[in-house]
Order: sequence, then C-alpha cells, then structure tokens
Amino acid sequence: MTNYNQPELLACISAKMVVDNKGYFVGSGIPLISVLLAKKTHAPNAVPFFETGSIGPKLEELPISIADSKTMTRAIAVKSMCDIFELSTIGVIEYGFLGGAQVDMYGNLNATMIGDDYYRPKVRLPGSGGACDVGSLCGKTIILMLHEKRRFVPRVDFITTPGYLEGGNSREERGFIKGTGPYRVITNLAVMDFEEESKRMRLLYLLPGATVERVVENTGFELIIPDHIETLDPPTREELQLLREVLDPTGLIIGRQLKN
Amino acid sequence: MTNYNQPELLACISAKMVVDNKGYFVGSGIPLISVLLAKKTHAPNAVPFFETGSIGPKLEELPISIADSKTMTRAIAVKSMCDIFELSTIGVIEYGFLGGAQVDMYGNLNATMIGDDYYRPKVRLPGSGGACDVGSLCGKTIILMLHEKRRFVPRVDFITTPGYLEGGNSREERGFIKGTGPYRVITNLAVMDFEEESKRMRLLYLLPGATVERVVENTGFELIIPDHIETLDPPTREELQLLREVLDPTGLIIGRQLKN
Amino acid sequence: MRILATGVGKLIKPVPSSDQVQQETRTLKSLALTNKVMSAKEAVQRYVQENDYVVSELTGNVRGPMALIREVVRQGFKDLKAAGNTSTLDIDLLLQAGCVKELDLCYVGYELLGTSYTMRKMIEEGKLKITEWSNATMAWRLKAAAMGVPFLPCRSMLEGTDTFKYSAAKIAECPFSGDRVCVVPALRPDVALIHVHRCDIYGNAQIDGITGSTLEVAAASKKVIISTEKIIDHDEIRKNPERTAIPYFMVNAVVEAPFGAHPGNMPYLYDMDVEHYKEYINYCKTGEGIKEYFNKFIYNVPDNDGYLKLIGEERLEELKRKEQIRYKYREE
Amino acid sequence: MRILATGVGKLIKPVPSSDQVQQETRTLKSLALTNKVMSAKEAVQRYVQENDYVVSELTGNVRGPMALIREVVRQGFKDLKAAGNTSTLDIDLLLQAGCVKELDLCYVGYELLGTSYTMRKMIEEGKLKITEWSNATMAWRLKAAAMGVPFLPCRSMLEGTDTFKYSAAKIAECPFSGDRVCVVPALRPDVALIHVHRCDIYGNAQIDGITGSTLEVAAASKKVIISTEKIIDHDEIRKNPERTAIPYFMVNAVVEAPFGAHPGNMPYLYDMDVEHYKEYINYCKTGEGIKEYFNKFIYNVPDNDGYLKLIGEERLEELKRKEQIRYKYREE
Repeated sequence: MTNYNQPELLACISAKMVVDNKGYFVGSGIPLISVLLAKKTHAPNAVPFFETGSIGPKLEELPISIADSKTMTRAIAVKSMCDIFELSTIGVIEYGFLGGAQVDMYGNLNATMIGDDYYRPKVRLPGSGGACDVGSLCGKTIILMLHEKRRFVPRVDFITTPGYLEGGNSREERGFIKGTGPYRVITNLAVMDFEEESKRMRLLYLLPGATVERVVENTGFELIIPDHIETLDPPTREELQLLREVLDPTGLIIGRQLKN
Repeated sequence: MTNYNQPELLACISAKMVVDNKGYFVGSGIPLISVLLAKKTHAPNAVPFFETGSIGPKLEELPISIADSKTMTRAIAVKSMCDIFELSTIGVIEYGFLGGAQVDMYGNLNATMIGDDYYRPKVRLPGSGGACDVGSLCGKTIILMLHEKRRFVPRVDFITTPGYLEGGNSREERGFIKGTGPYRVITNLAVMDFEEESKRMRLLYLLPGATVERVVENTGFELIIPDHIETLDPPTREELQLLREVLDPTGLIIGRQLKN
Repeated sequence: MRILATGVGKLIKPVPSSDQVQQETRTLKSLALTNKVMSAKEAVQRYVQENDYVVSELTGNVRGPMALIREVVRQGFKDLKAAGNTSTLDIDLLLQAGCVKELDLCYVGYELLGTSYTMRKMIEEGKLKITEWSNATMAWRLKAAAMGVPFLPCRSMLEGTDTFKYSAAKIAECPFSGDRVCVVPALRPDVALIHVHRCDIYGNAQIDGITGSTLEVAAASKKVIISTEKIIDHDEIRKNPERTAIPYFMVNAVVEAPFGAHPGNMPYLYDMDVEHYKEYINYCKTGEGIKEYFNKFIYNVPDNDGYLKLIGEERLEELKRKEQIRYKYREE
Repeated sequence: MRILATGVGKLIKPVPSSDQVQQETRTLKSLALTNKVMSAKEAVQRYVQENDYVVSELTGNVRGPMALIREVVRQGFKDLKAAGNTSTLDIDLLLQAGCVKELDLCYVGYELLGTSYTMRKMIEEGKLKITEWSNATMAWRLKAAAMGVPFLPCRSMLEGTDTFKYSAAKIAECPFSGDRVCVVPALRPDVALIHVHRCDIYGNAQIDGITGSTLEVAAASKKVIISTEKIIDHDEIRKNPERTAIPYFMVNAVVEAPFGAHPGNMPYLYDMDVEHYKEYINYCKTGEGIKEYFNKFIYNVPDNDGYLKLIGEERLEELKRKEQIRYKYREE
C-alpha cells in the first residue's frame, strides 16, 4: 500500500464526489485540487467557477488565492463577481465546496468567530467571504473539515453559512431556494450525508483506516449510524502520482498541515 | 436674411439650449443634430449618450436610428442599455431631449396612443421607448414639438412620460427624483419654460417671425404670458452652412417634413 | 416596504419562483461541451413551442436575429407571446405573419424611417393584447431574471404616468431611504433569439460594438438559440476569455447564419440595408405587396442561404464595404 | 412586500435618497474633459477626508490599489470607515496603521497564506466596530448604488444565518413570486481607490483579466481616485470604446503608479510577490518588525517611486517575467 498524507487523502476522496459536466464553486486549497484531480481522471469536464470571475479555466498552475490571475488561464469566460453569484442563483453552479471552523449536525457552518459574544469573540475568523452565498445558493454543498470534536459541535457559535438550520423543513421555511443545501461532509475519517427527513448528519462511508468508533469519538453530536458502512478505497498510485507530480509538484496544497 | 426651413430653425434654436460639458440623452433626428451643431459652435464638449449604449461618440455620419453602429464611432465607451439608464438614474446624464404627439400645460407627454380607450385607441403610436425613463430620470428635459393646437392640449390622452403631472409639487409627491422634470419646450413658434411654483408652461422666447397671438392661437391651453418677451435671433449663415454642408449634407434630418 | 400601487396591465409572463428557475436550469442548461450546431429549421423546431414567450435580442436595427425570426415565421407559429422592446422589423414580421398574439410593449417602430403600421393596425383593431412598459423597465425586467431575483426596484415609470398604470409593475417604498420605487417583475422568456459576430460549436459567443442586453437576455431565458456570422475554434475563445459575451452553458442551439442580421446592421461587418427597410415599411403602409414580400423572402425560400441569394451578392458586398470604411480607424 | 426581519448590525453608511445622489453627481462628477493627473499625495489630500467611507476596489490580491492605500496610510488618517470585502493587504495595512475604526466585513485574510492577525486582534480586543456581510451581498450593495437604486433583493443571506442577523439587511416577501428575499441596502462609499492597467489623462480606464466589481465601485462612489500602470493617449480609448471599463466622468483624480498593485498581482503584467506577503503576515503574527515595516516601506518613503526602489528592480523584473510567461498563449 502506498503512503499518503491527510491532504492527499482528502483530495482523492473529494475528487470521487466530483461528477462530470457539472459546475463547481471552488476556493483555493483542497477543493480546487480535488476538482483538478477529478478532471484528470473520471470527470474531464467538471467546470470550476471562481467567485472572482473566472469560468472554466485550464488552471495550468495552482493559484494561491482565488483572486490570482492563475485562476483565469485559458478560461472560457471572465465575468464580474456579481455575475458569478447571479449565475449561481439561477442554478448554473450546482456544486460548491466549503470549509469552516465548526459544523453542526444540520451542516450549518461557522467561519466567522469562536465565542459567545459576536462583538468580543474569543477568536475572530476571516468571515463569510462567499461562503454564506455558496451555501445559500448552490444545489449541493460539499463540506471539507478535519474530524475533531471541537469542530463537530452540537451548536456552532455563529451560523456563517446555512446548512439545514434546525433541520426538517426549517431551511425551506426561511425561504432558501428549494433543493439547495449541504450534500456531503468529507473529513479525514469519513464521508457523511444528511438524512432525508430530519436533515441530520449521517455516516455514509469510512475512510481507509478509520473506524465507526473513532468517528463517533471525534464527533460532538449524535451522528446517524446506519447498520452497514462501506470503507472507501485508499488513494491509488495513479492518483497520488497525479497530485504530486502533475497538479501540485511544489506541495503548495498537499504539502500543508490540514486545519482549514 | 437667409432662408431656412422649419427643421433648420428648430435645430438652431435647440442647439442654443445646449450647454458645454453636460451629458445629453439624444434620440435620432433633430435632437441629435442640435447637439452636433452645438458641439461645432459653442459647446464642443457637450456629451451625447445613446440609450443603446454609446457614450460620447464623434458621430462622423448621422445615424438613422439610435441603434445604428454610426452612433458608436470613436465613442468614449460602449455600455449596456441598463448601464446607460443607470447612469442617468445617478445623475450623469443631466439633459434629455424628447418629442411626442401631445403635450399639456405641465409638460406631460404622450407618445403612446390617441383616443380614450387604451385597448382600442384611435391611433396607436410606437410607445414610450426610452421616453418615460428619460423624462423620469433626467434633471432637465427639453421637449421638441410642432406648435399646433391638436398637439398642445389641455390634457394628453395618455401620459407616456411624466412632466409635472398635475403641477405644483405633484411630481415630487409621486416620488420622482427631486430636481428632475421638463426644462424647456421648443417649437417652430416659441420657446417655453415652466413657472417655478405652479409648474405651468410659460412663454419664454418667440422664434423669429412668430407672434404672441400666433402662439396663443396654436396652444390648446392657457399659457402663462409674461409682459415682455424677447424674440430669438434667426439661424446665422454659419449655423445653416454647418447644418447643410457638414452635419447633414444628404438632408436626412433637415430635409424632412416636421411631424415627430 | 408597503406596496402603494399596482399597474392594471396583465403580467403576460408570470414571475417564476427561484426554485423553479434552478430546476429549469438543471434540466435545460447543460455544462457539457456538446456540439450544438444545427440548422435554423432544426433549432426552431426543437426549441420554440407554440405559446412560448419569445424575446428577440437586439437594439433597434443592430444585431437583430433576423435569420432566426424568418425561420420562426416560416414554421407558421400562431400563438406566441413576445417582448416588443426597442423592436423594429423583428417584431413587425412576427406580428404581420400572425405569429404573436400578446406583446409586452415599449417600442415597435423605425424611428426616422417611420412607424410600424403592422403593430398600429393590430392594436387599433383590437387584435393584439398588450401590456405597456418603457425601454429601461423592460431591460431591468430581463436583468432581474438574469440575476435570479423575482423583481428589481427602479426610479423610473412611477405613479402618475399611464405607462405605469397600464404596466404590470408595482410601486413600493424603500425601507432604507424612504424613496418611492417602481418594482418591476422579472421577465423570464421561454426562448431567446440572439445573433452574434462569432461563437464556437458549444455556443461561447463574442459580439462587437453595441451590446444592448445580450448577457441579460441569455441568462434570463429558459432556452437560447444563437445564430452567428461565423463559427470559430474553441481555442480562440480561451485566448480572450474577457471577450466571451455569452458562455456556452446558456446556449441550446448554434446556427451558422452569415448576414443573419440583414437587413439590419452588424457593427464592423455590414451596414443597414435602408432600401430593404423602406420597401417593407411601404408594403405595410399601403397594404399592397406585403403578401408577395413574405412569399418571396420567407415562405418560398428554404433557409438563410436562399434568402441571401435573393438579396444578391452585390448588395451584400456593398453593405460590407459601407460599414468597413467607417471603422478603418480601428486598424490605424 | 412586508418586511419580515431586520439585521441588528449598524448601517455604517446610511443609504442616500436618489435626490441626494443626483445632486452629488452634479457637484462632484464633471463631464468636462480636464486633465486629472496628479500625484498620489495630492489626490489623497484633495479627495479623502477624515470620516470618509473608503472602498478599495480589488479582488483579493488582484489589481489592488496598493500605492494609493500606502499614501492614505502615510497621510495618517485616524477615523475612516471602510469595506472589508475580499480584502487582503489593503485593509490590513489601513487597520494596522490605525486609519479605520468601522468596517463592513465579509472577508479580510490571505487564504492559503494565512489570516489577518491585525483584523483578528482588533476585533478580539473590541477596537473595531463591525457589521457582518457576505461577498455577494456586499457586491450587490455596491451594484445597487451603481444602479442608483436604494436597495437590491437577493436570494442569499436569509434569516436563520447569523451573517444576516449581524448585518444591516432586511428580509421581505416578493409581491410577484412570493419568494423570500434578502433586501440589501445600497452602499455609496465616499471615495473609491481603484488601480487599472491603463487610462488617459481624463480617467477613461481599461483593465485586463479579472474585473471584480470595477464599474460598480466606480459608479457607486461619490469620489473616485484611479491609479494606473501607465497613461495612454485619449485616442487609444476611442479606438476601442468597448474596452473602457470606467468612463472618465466617474473619475476625480488619475495617479500614475507603475507596479501600483505590488505586492499584489496585476493580470498579464506582474505576478504576486508572495515573499513580501509572507514577511508582512509574519510581522503581524509575531508583533515584531511591524513598526519597522511601516517605517521602511511607507512613512520613510515619499511616494511610489521611493517604494519601488526599496523593492528593487531585480525583484520587479522577476515578477514581470513570471506573469508574462504564463500568458504567452495570448500572442500565439
């Protein structure tokens, strides 16, 4: 078996979630490299969209930032930031990748602050950026997180980005567009989805080496655990080679510590 | 004295109303040629705007239509139709030229239909086009009309474009932007403005050859007539030469019958 | 944000909820890079249905999708709805041929060349259902749909005008500034017809000069048929992504149609054919010769090539020369 | 259109009525073609006042008006308000120098390069007043002001999120579709700082590549200062009017500033100076060296030329080379 580190594992698992011929809202980092890996393997026409304006670029070099002229190399079109979010409102950009400091059992995400006073937080984070918009507008949001108890919390300190709010129909009732919301949560231990009725987070797959116990231990709320759970295959030699030699030879993304 | 026809007279009088360094919403026809004449004489940097997108073109040939690529020759910028009306909302395009089939004493204009049933009109006209927008948004609207009783009516059959509505503060009360509204009415007989308080149309100047009596005779409502009225100078030889030899050598505009 | 007034006009095309829009996008707008090139005949057969609301993207006589309009006429539709915004020959032909029965109307006419006798007669005889708008409010209605929002506020067409009264807009008070605004409903046409300077086989399209409402119309519409002066290589698109006016995923069909805007003007390529317009307008005015016009230029020719043969190469070359002389400074 | 909820955040910049906007445009935006070229020092002295709300037009590290930002820092403002949207070093510098006391915040940070320790520390210590937004809602707030309307509806940032709760937006129900919309107030900054690829002496500006919100910001703002990589002939503008991103009448001052976006990226011209970013972020993180950084690169240099000398020609040439290799396909 080949060795791989956590970013490599996450990139390969995320890449599996990427479907061909769909639009993906991508930020910098692992989401981007996942889409690129998918494009080199099973989804050659997965189309990346950047909120900074670029549509479907070739991405011959990895950008450090989504606002970096590398994001527009041989793009299909370059539009304004408003245009991109409007395209996502009308449903063109079906998938969005998101991260955060905390997630709860309904997929609500916090990227704003830790603490109980918004005006005097224990830790202030960078803020929503486009996250609230991507999570509001995209049909299927894919959440990437480290699987830790302090991140998988019963109640996020601040709902930056809407998941299913209080579960059930609460998201729709607040007026969010029907058929939008979190679709998958991918961590270093597992892949989760959301139960259809309650909208509660549910274990879907284990990552290689992980166990249900370790997942439960590292989750700060009650996860729905089905009777039978598959374990996903580890990254293949081909995938790792693509990541290391073609997509990220300088280790910009796969050479970093995971933290979000 | 030089001979001139009505379109030439109107073009020269309208040109006098054009101030340098201001933005003008122009349609095809006399408004356009007036701005061009002013640019060749006293207002070299009067800036024409076309609702079709062109800003400040050189207009080396006269366009037949405002949607004609001649409107964008050596323009300063070409934007979308929305952009142009938005520029006029924020006040960039201070002046607008308008015509119509009917006008009333408050400067309300009709370019939509003649008759008393909107759904079965006696005569259907082309419609607002951008007129309602120009008349709603521009600081100073200049109305060009033939001076006839059937056109200067007590009540227009249809308010396509807002003047001062029922006079006084009624325009502001309906929510139109303060400081916008009709500024001058230019006809083949006279130039009118609007009295400050009542917003009623008032005779301002006579055109060469016209008399107060003829103006009153051809106006279907009571016009405010001040005690003393100046008569404007006729077109100069230089102006006529510019019109005939430089601006409209084929007589596209100045060779036509007036009717709006 | 109280609603203070509502126009009495019919909302010819009801405003869909965002849920419905997203669902339609997923069904009708694919991100797959598929070759969409087809004949005008096929494109109209596949993407225009009776009862559809059609918008013809042009500004007056510029870049009108005339080859596509002629194909719609040729296929004999009887019950379309349409947008008459900055419209000229496009809507006049559809009305004259009896294709359109309901119209959102802000302008149909020919400016210095005259009026649309067709539109005038139909309305005077009560044969056309209309709702009144202005150019800007119609442009903003399309912009609203392109933005995916159900309405936009604006400061034009307020109460006191009959244009508002006979529209389907509303008046509201801004909860922030207290300004009164006219609230216009999003317009989401069923199908848009757009003519462009060039595009690739997937529908990535570039245009030059006057843009009108190209992106708005393409993004607002459920289905989009593009006709193009020529088809270019996909790589050309990727060399200048800033130039892409319409991205391919908005487009359902690509039709190659050189001189496809004739008798209108195609900026930098060919001038307006003023004589052709004058003849047509005169047929409509007198009522004489109009049947022959339709037979000659539309019903008795199979396609755009047939049409262009009737116009004649000499005339087309002349129109090209006139336009290109005008813009030689771009090469300076 | 009932208002269903209102965010508790402060509306840092109140929404002006359209009356006021038109009046300000007439006073501050001239259509005269006057030479507006001046030094950054003069531009900032004339057009930035204490208490102004400042927006720095950029998208992250691309095309940031860094030479202008450094001048604002140099002039020692103490009480500005600002927009922290897709912000990086621009807002970080203003915060670190103590220029800004209130911030509309959706993002300040460096993505893969790390966080803004400056912003973080100030908020944690209660030294910065903030109102929360998202990137899209801030972009739409600027678009609303550019359109001259007091608000825009959108389908993001609805009730249930704390982003909405701590914003100054409202929730309303669409009178046409029944959709719930978030209604965002127009943002009309007092002054915009924008860096462009090229413009003429009047301020007609062209940009290449990523556009962000250029036209929106320029049209939304009361006063606009442009810095430019180079000044081009007015005739060049008229040869390609489609390329004019910002028309001159929106612009109050033009400042020539080659490498004016350094250490950011200028598409097609020069790459990001990643090392410079890393050094600065590290100074902020450790708290050590930050005073020296400001002294060295801002306070002790008179202008952009002085700054570029410190960076050194060799480094600048290297950044040019890296970027230009990337885009050689445009010449293919």
